[in-house]
Amino acid sequence: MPSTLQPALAEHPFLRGMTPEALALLTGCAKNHRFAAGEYLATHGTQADRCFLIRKGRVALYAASAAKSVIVNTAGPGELVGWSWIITPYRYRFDARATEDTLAFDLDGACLRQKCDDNPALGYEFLKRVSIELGRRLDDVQLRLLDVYGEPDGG
Amino acid sequence: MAVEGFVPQDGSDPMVPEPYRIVERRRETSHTVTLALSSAGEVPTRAFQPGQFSMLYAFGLGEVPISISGSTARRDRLEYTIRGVGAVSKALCETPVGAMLGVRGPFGTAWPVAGPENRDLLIVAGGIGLAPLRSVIYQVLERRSHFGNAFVLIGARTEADLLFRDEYPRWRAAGLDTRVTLDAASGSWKGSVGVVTSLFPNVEVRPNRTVAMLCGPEVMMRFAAQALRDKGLSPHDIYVSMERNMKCAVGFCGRCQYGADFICRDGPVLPFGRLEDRLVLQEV
Amino acid sequence: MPETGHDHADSIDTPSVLSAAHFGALLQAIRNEGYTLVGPTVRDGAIIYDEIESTQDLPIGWTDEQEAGHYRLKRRDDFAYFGYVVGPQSWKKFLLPARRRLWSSVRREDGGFTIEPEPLPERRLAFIGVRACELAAIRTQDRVLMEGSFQDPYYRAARQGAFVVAVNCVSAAPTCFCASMNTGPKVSGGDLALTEVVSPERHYFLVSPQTARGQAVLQRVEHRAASDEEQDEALTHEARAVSQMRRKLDTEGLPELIAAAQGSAHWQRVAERCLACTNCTMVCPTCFCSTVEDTVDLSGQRAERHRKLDSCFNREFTYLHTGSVRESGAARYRQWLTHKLSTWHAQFDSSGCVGCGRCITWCPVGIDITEEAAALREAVDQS
Amino acid sequence: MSSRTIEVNYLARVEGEGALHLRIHGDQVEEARLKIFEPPRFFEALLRGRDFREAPDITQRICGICPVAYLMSACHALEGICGVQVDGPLRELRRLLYCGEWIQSHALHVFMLHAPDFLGYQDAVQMAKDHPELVENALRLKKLGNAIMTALGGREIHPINVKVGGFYKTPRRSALLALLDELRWALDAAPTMAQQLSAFEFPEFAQDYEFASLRHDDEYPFNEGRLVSNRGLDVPVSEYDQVFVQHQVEHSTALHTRVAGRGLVHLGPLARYALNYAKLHPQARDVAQRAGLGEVCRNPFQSIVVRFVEIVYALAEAVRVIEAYREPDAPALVVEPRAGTGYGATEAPRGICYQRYTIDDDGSISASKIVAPTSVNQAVIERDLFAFASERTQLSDEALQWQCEQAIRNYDPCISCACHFLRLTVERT
Amino acid sequence: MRKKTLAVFKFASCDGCQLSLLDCEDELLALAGAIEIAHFPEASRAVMDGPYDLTLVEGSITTAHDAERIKHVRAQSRTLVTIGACATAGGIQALRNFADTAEYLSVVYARPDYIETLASSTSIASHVTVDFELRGCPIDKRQLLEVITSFLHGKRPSITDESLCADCKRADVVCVMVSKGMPCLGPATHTGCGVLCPRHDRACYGCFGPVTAANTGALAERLFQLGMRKDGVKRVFRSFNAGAPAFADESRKHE
Repeated sequence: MPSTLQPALAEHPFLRGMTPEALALLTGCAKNHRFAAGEYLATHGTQADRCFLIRKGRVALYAASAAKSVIVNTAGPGELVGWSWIITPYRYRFDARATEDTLAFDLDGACLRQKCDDNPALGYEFLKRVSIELGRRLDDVQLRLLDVYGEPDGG
Repeated sequence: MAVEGFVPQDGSDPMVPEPYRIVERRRETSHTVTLALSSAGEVPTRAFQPGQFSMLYAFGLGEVPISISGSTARRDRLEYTIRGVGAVSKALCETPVGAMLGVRGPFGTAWPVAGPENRDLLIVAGGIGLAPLRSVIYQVLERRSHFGNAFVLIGARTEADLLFRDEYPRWRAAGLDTRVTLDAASGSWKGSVGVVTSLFPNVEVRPNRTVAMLCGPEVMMRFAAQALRDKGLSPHDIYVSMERNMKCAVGFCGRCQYGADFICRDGPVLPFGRLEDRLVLQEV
Repeated sequence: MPETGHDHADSIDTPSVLSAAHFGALLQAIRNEGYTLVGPTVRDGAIIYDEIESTQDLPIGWTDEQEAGHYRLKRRDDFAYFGYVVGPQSWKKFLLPARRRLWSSVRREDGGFTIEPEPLPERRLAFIGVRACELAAIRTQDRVLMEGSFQDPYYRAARQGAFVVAVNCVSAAPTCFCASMNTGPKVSGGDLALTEVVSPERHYFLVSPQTARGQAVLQRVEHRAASDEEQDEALTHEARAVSQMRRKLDTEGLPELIAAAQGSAHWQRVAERCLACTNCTMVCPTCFCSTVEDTVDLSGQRAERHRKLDSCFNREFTYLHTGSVRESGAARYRQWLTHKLSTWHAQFDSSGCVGCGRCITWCPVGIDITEEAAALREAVDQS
Repeated sequence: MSSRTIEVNYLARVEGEGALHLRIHGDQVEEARLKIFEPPRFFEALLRGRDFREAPDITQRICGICPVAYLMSACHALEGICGVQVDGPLRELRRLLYCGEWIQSHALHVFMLHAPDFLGYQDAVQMAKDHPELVENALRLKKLGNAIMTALGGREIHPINVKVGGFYKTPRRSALLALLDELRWALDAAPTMAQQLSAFEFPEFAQDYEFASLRHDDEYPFNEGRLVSNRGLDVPVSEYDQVFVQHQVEHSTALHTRVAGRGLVHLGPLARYALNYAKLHPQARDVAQRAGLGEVCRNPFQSIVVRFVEIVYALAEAVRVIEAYREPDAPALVVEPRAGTGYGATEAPRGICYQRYTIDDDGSISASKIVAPTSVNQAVIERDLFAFASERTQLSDEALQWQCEQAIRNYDPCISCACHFLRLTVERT
Repeated sequence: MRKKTLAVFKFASCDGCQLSLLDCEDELLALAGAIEIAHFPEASRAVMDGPYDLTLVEGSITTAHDAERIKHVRAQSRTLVTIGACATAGGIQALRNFADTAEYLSVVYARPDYIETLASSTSIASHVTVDFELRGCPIDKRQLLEVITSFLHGKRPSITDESLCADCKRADVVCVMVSKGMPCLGPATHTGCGVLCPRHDRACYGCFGPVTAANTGALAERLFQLGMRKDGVKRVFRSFNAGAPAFADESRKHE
């Protein structure tokens, strides 16, 4: 089955431009996954053994406490959900949950790590792409830290 | 692009407000109100262009610059969406229908709505910044076929802070791709969370035919403009609406100076390309 | 730049000589035209501009000793009428008053209110003793307040009503640098241009009418054509001002240079000395920044709006609801100097500085715009 | 035996805060105390090490109502040390400044603080509803006093224009002449106002006081004179410390004063009036006579009238000074410091304000003593209260309380000066 | 509409600032018409219980009792405005903050044990939240009226945070520092007094306290150049607003 996924993987914005060789390696770790609205993709604190490339739908990342859960970020088509698999101690930092019916590539983290370890060129390329995503998220968090829209009573 | 706002032709003092009456008052959010004003004096209600602002005077309390948020088609009224942050704006928010306010203006430059046919529009609004862009949206709705793709990207602090929310379906129905993202959302929110730039990845921008109009907090506009440049937009096709302390609105008081521009007179709408050098400096 | 509303004299003939003894008659002739005289007079240890009645009110025999952060009134050893350079005040005192009511408003019974604009000045003023740098400053403010899309009606009325007696500087203070700004010391403009010649032997004014109305006023006073010798002597006096001028501001490429220096560490070095006290802006003859104050009475029935001169050195000047844009002293000094020497050009096609040196003299800690501009030049050159 | 407790936490319409404690057993008053809890501000301590030129600015901060008294006493004490005598127009201007203070302070007390007691109002604002003209005239008079203060001192509270040796800048003659119209109005209005005041109902309460004040050969006392009393005291100001002995009592942050070897001493308008009647301007004497005052008044409740007589004096004196005023050549004499001790006493509206300074050669203050008139009067007030309440124990708590307050207000106590915080407790057992 | 209520409370002070209210001779009756004077012992026996809409607080905190009392006052006040240098900066009595208070007591009182006092004199804002601080020793009565009027109408008071110099220039007062060499605190001092001292040929002594972000260091340097000695510079920053941090810090540099 994996070989049928490769063309679709190649189209995903996160992987766009990767060499066929690299894609072939990744394809071995990938499968299609449908999540119904409300279904969890990942749970805070558990072993981060997967990551997802969203194709359709939307996924929200939650920071949850007993009293309430707050959405800290969302990811839509073309975006990556999950990088904890590449960073020790390989545990999810948030809850990830589909807010609508979502279609994603489901990549096996352990498999990816192995491929990246075996093939540093692939590993570097993959890490660069994850880093862009990380940088974007950091910008986002920084901007929101500024609370730029301001407290209405702040004046 | 530079348009003249109201200029008294009789040489009278531009610092003297004209009397306007509140004809409609609508609460938008807990801290935001839209007032519709009509002239109560001898001069008919003044015309404006999207992006311009007026100085609104609450009797005895003072004056604040407020962007016009209504439709240019309504010649009988000027609409202002006001967020109550200071003494004057809070008082304005609480002024009832029928009461009188002093109005000076409209002043300042306008959004470049007029221009070549079939241009793509990218309207990016953060918080209260949607107010002056609504006038643009209304013009686009009237002449939708004159434009190519049209996106309205809206960032807000929370769901409760979304402005003009009941209008979005109408905008969408008329072919404006209207998207929303929040800074903070509860678990029940189904939409996007993140700053307004987080909506960009899924927006197809065609560099040579797109004009972008940005209004929101300065830091948001700076990030958004930068992200649009990364998407290939020329800094001269990105317009921002700047905010500075204003007292006179006519270039006399010097308070709103930003580099070589007085925001009241040379702005508030300015091409990003003109400001790029300054935006990277602190405390200009 | 034409003088507002009045043609130049048909021909500028040979200058005339007005003896010092007849200067009072000239003042009287101007008064007879319906002008109120304002000019230099001694008060509180300085030469200031105020209403004057006659020659007796002039600072006869006084001069000013100036250095950075230092001003002293000194006795001269003669009886010159205009034997000083410039004092703390400029003519903007009359054209752009420090505080002025713009309008007043009264609530009506129906909840509305009426707004009554403040009447325009009725007095026409004659400015006696305007220096070249000050003429340049007035023209600079004209462009801001009178020649844009909007006009300040008060300024316009006061300006157009004013009769200007310009006086050439025959000496320069150590703080002067008008020559390098191309604004002086020789006057061009006004209605009458005078050069005062004082020597142990004689005391006279060389008078050149600059406008028809200047000519007309001169005609009413006893005067005669100047001899070559008298003209030469006046020229010698004028040349003295140039040769005395010690300070210089290198304007070569200055707007671009200041623009390039925006990120310089030098601003912080100035800020360590700068008191942000606003004095430089308040004494500057071109600074025009202002604020608006709205007031209301106890009953809430009467309201007023006032305009008062303000300064970019005040923190509140750039206050937005999130705080002041220019919070640091360095940013505020940078704004002031940058506007004066750089962005003013883009806005109004001239420098915002006329080289009068007031900001140097009246800075309590003696910060010197010419030194700071030079330091910035050096900083940029080295980077 | 019946026992009652009345408590008033703050005595109103006095400057500063204090309390009255009254213990009544049956129909016997056992204890009457004027408590002064005003937090101490340590002026004598904080003056040490300051330059002598700073003293007038600092000491006037003791009191916002009578700053002139403090800065004047300081100036005189320090000029004494440095061997400087301020004379001529500068001395006259100082008198004028004092006129301003007396007019504003007395007008404040007579009409705003004291008169409501006689007419049965809580305050002057309420009184204004029924007696608008009285209050409007009072405010006009007070404003006039403040205008004089402002013309000379720059502002009405804590004037900035006075220094050791004179003034920083003397006023233009024209600026003072501008005050004359209003002064003349006040003098014209005075007889009517005096009539209103003398028509008040005064409790019979004449007491046998030792009155003390300054006395000057030629003038009703402001800045200078000898310390005199109706019991034979007659000494120079420098002997103040020998004749007036201060001691501290537990219930007060203000120090009490007695005449050495004798009893209590009463300072203020009644004392000045009794000891200097002959020096009053005819207009003031005329007002006094019309108001039915003799040459001595021993009923402190009538101090309101005496105070008004002093207002009239100050008005007439101000007219005299202004009409004669010629701008002096220099605003102040040159004062060079030299080591020594100096004494200053001037007549604050409430009585003698005494100060003593010791300075070093370089002008640094090494020691000082400041005695506010209210602290001297404090014991007299307590004795008055004891006597006054003893005759009125039959009154209801409320009536007794108000009358006792009124008895205190007879002294226009400036507790801010004396120290402050007035709370009235009546304990009946 | 119910009239808003006004209360005046006093802590350690000279009474001058609250007297400013009574010194508004022209406006006093109109003021009493516009606002209910609910608690003002200096002027009235009638005392209404709180809460009060507008409370003016004069004086500084110098005793443990007052440190408690101010909390109660705050709790009773919807808007609390401090008036004067004592309330905003501790007043002249804050000089004790730089000295030994026990020793101070012994200078003035023979029996210091009768007196209860704190070792410091502090501003009201260092104890409770303050809504607005009106500066001055004493305050300027026009500014006080502006504060009360603004409060009544929901306006921001037109009281600018700028140096005395700005108003000196607007008033055409010649700079005494530059033209006479007087060591003047004006450049670092909050305006509001009406430029009284320079008008009277006198250098500003800072009775309105420091302007925000005052560059006291550079000013002190200049005072030295004008001939002031170290002790003088210390004392000039250590007077009626000695407790204001900007002045306190600068004065400590010259100990």
